[in-house]
Amino acid sequence: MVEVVLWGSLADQAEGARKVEVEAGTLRELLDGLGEKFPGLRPELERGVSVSIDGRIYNDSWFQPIAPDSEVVLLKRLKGG
Amino acid sequence: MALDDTKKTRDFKVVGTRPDRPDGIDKVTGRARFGADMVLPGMLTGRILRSPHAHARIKRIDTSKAEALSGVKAVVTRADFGEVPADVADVMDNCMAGDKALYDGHAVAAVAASSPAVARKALKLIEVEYEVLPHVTDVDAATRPDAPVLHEGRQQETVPKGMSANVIARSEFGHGDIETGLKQADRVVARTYRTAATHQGYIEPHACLATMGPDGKADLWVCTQGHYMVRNTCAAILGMEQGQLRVTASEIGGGFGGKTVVFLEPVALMLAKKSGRPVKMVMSRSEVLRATGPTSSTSIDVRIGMTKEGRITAGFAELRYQGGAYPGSPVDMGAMSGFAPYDLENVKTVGWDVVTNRPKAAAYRAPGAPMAAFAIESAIDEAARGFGLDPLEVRLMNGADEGTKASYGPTYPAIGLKATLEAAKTHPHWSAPLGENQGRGVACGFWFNFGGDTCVSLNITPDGTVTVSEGNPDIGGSRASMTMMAAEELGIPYDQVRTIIADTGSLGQNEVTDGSRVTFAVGLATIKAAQAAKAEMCRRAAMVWGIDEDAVEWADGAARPAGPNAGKFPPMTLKEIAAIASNTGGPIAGHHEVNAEGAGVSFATHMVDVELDPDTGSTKILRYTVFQDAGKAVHPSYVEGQFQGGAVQGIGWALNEEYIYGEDGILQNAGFLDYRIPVASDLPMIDTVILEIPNPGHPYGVRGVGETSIVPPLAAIANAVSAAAGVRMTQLPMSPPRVLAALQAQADG
Amino acid sequence: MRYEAPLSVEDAVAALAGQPGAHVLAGGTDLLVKLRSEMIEPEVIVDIKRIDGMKDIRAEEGGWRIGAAVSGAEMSEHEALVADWPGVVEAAGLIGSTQVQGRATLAGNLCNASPAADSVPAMVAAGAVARIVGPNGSRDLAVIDVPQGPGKTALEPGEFIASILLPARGQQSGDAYLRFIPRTEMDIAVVGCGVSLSLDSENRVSAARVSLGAVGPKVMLVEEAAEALKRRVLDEAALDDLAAACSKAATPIDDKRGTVDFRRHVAGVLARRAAVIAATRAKGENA
Amino acid sequence: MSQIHVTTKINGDETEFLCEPEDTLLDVLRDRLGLTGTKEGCGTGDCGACSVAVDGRLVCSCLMLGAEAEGREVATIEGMAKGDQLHPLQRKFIEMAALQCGICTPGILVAAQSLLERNPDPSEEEVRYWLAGNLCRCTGYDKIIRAVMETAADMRRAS
Repeated sequence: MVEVVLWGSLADQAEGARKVEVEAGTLRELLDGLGEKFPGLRPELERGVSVSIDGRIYNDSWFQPIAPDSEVVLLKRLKGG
Repeated sequence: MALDDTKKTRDFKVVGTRPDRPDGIDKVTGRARFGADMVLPGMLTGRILRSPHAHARIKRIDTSKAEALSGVKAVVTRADFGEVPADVADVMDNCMAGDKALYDGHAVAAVAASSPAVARKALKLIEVEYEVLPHVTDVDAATRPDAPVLHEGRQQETVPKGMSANVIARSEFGHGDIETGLKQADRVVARTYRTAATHQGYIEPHACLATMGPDGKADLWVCTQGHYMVRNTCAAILGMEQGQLRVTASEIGGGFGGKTVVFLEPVALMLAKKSGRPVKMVMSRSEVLRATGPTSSTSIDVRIGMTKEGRITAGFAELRYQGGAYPGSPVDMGAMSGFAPYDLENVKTVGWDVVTNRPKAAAYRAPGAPMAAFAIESAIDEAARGFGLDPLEVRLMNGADEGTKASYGPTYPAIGLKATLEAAKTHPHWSAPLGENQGRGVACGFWFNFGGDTCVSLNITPDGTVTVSEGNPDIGGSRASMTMMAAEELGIPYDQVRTIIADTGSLGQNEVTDGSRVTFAVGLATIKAAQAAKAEMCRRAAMVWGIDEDAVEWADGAARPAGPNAGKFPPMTLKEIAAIASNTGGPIAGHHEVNAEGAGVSFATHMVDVELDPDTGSTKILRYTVFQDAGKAVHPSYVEGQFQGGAVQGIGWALNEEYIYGEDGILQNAGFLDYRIPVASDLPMIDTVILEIPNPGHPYGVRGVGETSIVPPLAAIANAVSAAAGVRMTQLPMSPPRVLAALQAQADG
Repeated sequence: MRYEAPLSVEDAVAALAGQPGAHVLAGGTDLLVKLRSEMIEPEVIVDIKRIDGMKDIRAEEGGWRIGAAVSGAEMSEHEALVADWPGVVEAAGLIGSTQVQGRATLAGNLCNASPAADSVPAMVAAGAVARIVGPNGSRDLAVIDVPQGPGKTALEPGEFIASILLPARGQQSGDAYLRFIPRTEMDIAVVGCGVSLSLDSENRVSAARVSLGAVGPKVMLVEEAAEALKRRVLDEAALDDLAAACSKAATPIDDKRGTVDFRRHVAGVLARRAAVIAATRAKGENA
Repeated sequence: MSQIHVTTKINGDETEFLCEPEDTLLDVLRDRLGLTGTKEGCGTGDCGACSVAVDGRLVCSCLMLGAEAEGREVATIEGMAKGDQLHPLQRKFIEMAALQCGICTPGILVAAQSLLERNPDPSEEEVRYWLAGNLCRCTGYDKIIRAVMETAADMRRAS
């Protein structure tokens, strides 16, 4: 299981939890798992999120490996200028 | 994807030097072709009719008189576009209004004509019947329940019930408990800060030249930060296949985020389609200011709790950003970045995305971050000065470091914030004396930096020179950086490599030139492409020598036998291998395609001295120093240039730049006369200190540098002005009337 | 639209008189902006630069007659003119950029009739007189009387300004013009103030003219401000009275460039500073 | 509406063109003569990107009619280098990275050349005020000012 930290207001859509656990070895499994376990998160996941895995930020890479002890933080989709 | 986790320092030969940029001669002789510089035979002039109202229902458009005018070859309205996919619906509506005009300057129709004069005349013949609606341009006013509503049904589930439909989204970040933290504080600073909308202010107006044949094949020449984005967006809007639309990026005369979206391009293509002729469109400066993508105006509440020793016990900010007429202000970025420089136990930010009757905000250099930094860094400064504490020491005491849990969630790897603060502390600027009416301010800033989809092709020519093709417009010297990294990796001189910007037909998808990504991500792909070419050249040398390819290594521009074979054969240089490429299997190239994720975050500290004229409220910038972590400065001159340019844009934002709307919702200052960007005589030299804390996510340690430099200046200058004035300035711009009023209010007690 | 470049005043008058809505082109720095923004769509533009004398700066009756097509840059390169009327030349030199200086003229700045025109308060303080030519011959009109309101002048159809006369500079006299702008260059005046004064042998003000720009519908001559200075040495008390008179006389509006309160206050600030410069010059010292 | 025939000298070459009465010199240079090195940033004289010299005087070509060029000598960025020899300012701008995007560069070079012709030893303040009408949004002006000052110093040494 991977522990995923949600941003504050996202917790409202995940039964109030700031930290949730999902079974995932990759980014894709993580995002799919979150949507399945917490349907309330789906609108935000569909709008797009960024994910910090051990301090590095990923947007799209489905097969980015995630270790069980990885620090995983969901972020609003990042945009630059 | 695999990144090189090389923390070892390496000796660079090319990287870190300051060679002449490859496009330099074109740009100093006037040869470089920018957006408006291209012509085609039979070309028409395209022009746009824009709404004179801030908010109006479009009841009827009659184009018949314009169409009948001699020389008019096509007229386009929204009806020509039909249904578009949902993910480009707002872009479409922004390029050409549908049921409603949502801001002053919103496009409502367009013509293509044989000359500019005919086009101008044709626009006057288009009859538009408007039903003028109430409007709202202020962010706080737009959130009120009785505010005029722009869109129904766009509010996200994140917004509590009962709020104005203009409030699109709410987000919240942070950790710990604010109230607990505030109780531990010896002083709480609580204030509301406001910033005006500003524009990127690039000197080159948007321009493009479109052609489309009856077979549906189209070409577009355009100044943009991302021609692949232009292709994909236009193809979606026009219902084309992406492969049938070839987009070529012109040289680009500045963007700073403002050229990461389309405005003219789909319209130009539609005009070209309808007229069967090439159509060139060039915006006027007033169109640029009225109807492209400035950044948000904001209203931000901050509470900071601090102990008398200077420890921040709690940090809270509630940020309201209006993003113009469509959802998507950069408020989340502000909410995530504002406290990022600090190691805080209790931190919380709340962001509100609000729509108003203004042009849709586009990205502007570290979008969303400068305003948040202005508010938060001002409050920290006020708290520190309230205890008589040194504002740099307070920032060092609370500063984030490796292992700090960032306010937006993750734990930091090696970062450079404290290095910038330490460098600031020991810099002569910090201890220089100040005179009467002068003040000094400091502030920190943070930016995420990005990577994204990237392709590079590197070809070895028969004579052993190298061409690099990349897909990101060169906005500030990136051809030089790519050339340097290719030369470095191949071990050949800089002048034997030439880098070009390829059109959309020549490479795979490339993310927009944004997020300070190019030197990081395209650089990474260039290095990997060079590595692929090197591997192939080693293989060719191994064939010639009749040894195993694993027994060949590349060093100093040549393949060399290694291991047991070391010294058995003389090295084969790149030129020698290139010369026999046809004999050893054919042309040699390397390429790399990647979604370059894992960019390293970046921090800066800025220090500024100002002098006030107490009689007029006028502020003069006396001295300015930027301290920023670049990871590794590939071409230090252009890194300095990014630092200096960002700082000066911040100076403009802090002191004079603002979108001024009248009661009628019409933009009052749509020109460079009254939208006052800094001029040369306003400024001192901008000193820079480049720090190099390598990014573990890049083979050379490179971090993006383009955006962080605009994050601290607003707050640094506000802190300096507040120090000089003896009164806290909480609203930008700190224009002379505003500063004078603050001084007089203080004098009046 | 037609473009005409007559070689004589008579031809220019004929071209202007024959066409309602004809526009005069001298430096063009305002006219071309209006053309471009479609604020005006004239049938004919009459370029007066090729008319004899329009580019001349000539000594006349101890003063200087400045042709309508003389640019700010040309004025600032004329040493004798600068020595006599530094305030007027500096005021003209504040209009726009170096590039605009290469074209912009006093007469054009006056005819544009903007209340914020930089050279106009300086000319008003100097007591300058415009020579107007037209279908009925030529007439002289004090510069102060040329603007009638924003964008409006006292010129009749077919008339144009052929030259500006800066009168003879008296003994122990000096002038100055200061404006306030948010940046250091390139802005329109938020407030402008011209001061021209003469000193007697004891450094008391014997004559003064004080003008303000951008604080009313047209440039104004502030008699009360001049009175506040007369027969006084420019000490703090005199300067305070001057500033107060200017702030009181100002009738500005709130707009994108400044507020009422700001403009009133700064009108006084600039008057003080300009008076000090003018007095320094009157004493023959550099300022 | 009839076009106007204009005879002029551009970068030393006798040049004739036809233009509309309302065409600016900038329109003529860019759209009729193909001299697109001169840029339009604002069209109102506020940015300096269209700077050219007319009879040796620095002007904004957007604030001058093409018809006014009759009998005049116009110098644009395209005439700054002599053959393959860059002007010292052009060389210095490249060497000192005094440009980023390059859109303001032609106007700034033309303006700086005009300054150095008049004042071979300008102070930093003089350079900054002379160039105040040339907006640059990328560089913060630092490297531009330094490049102009260094070029002036080089040219003084060379003369």
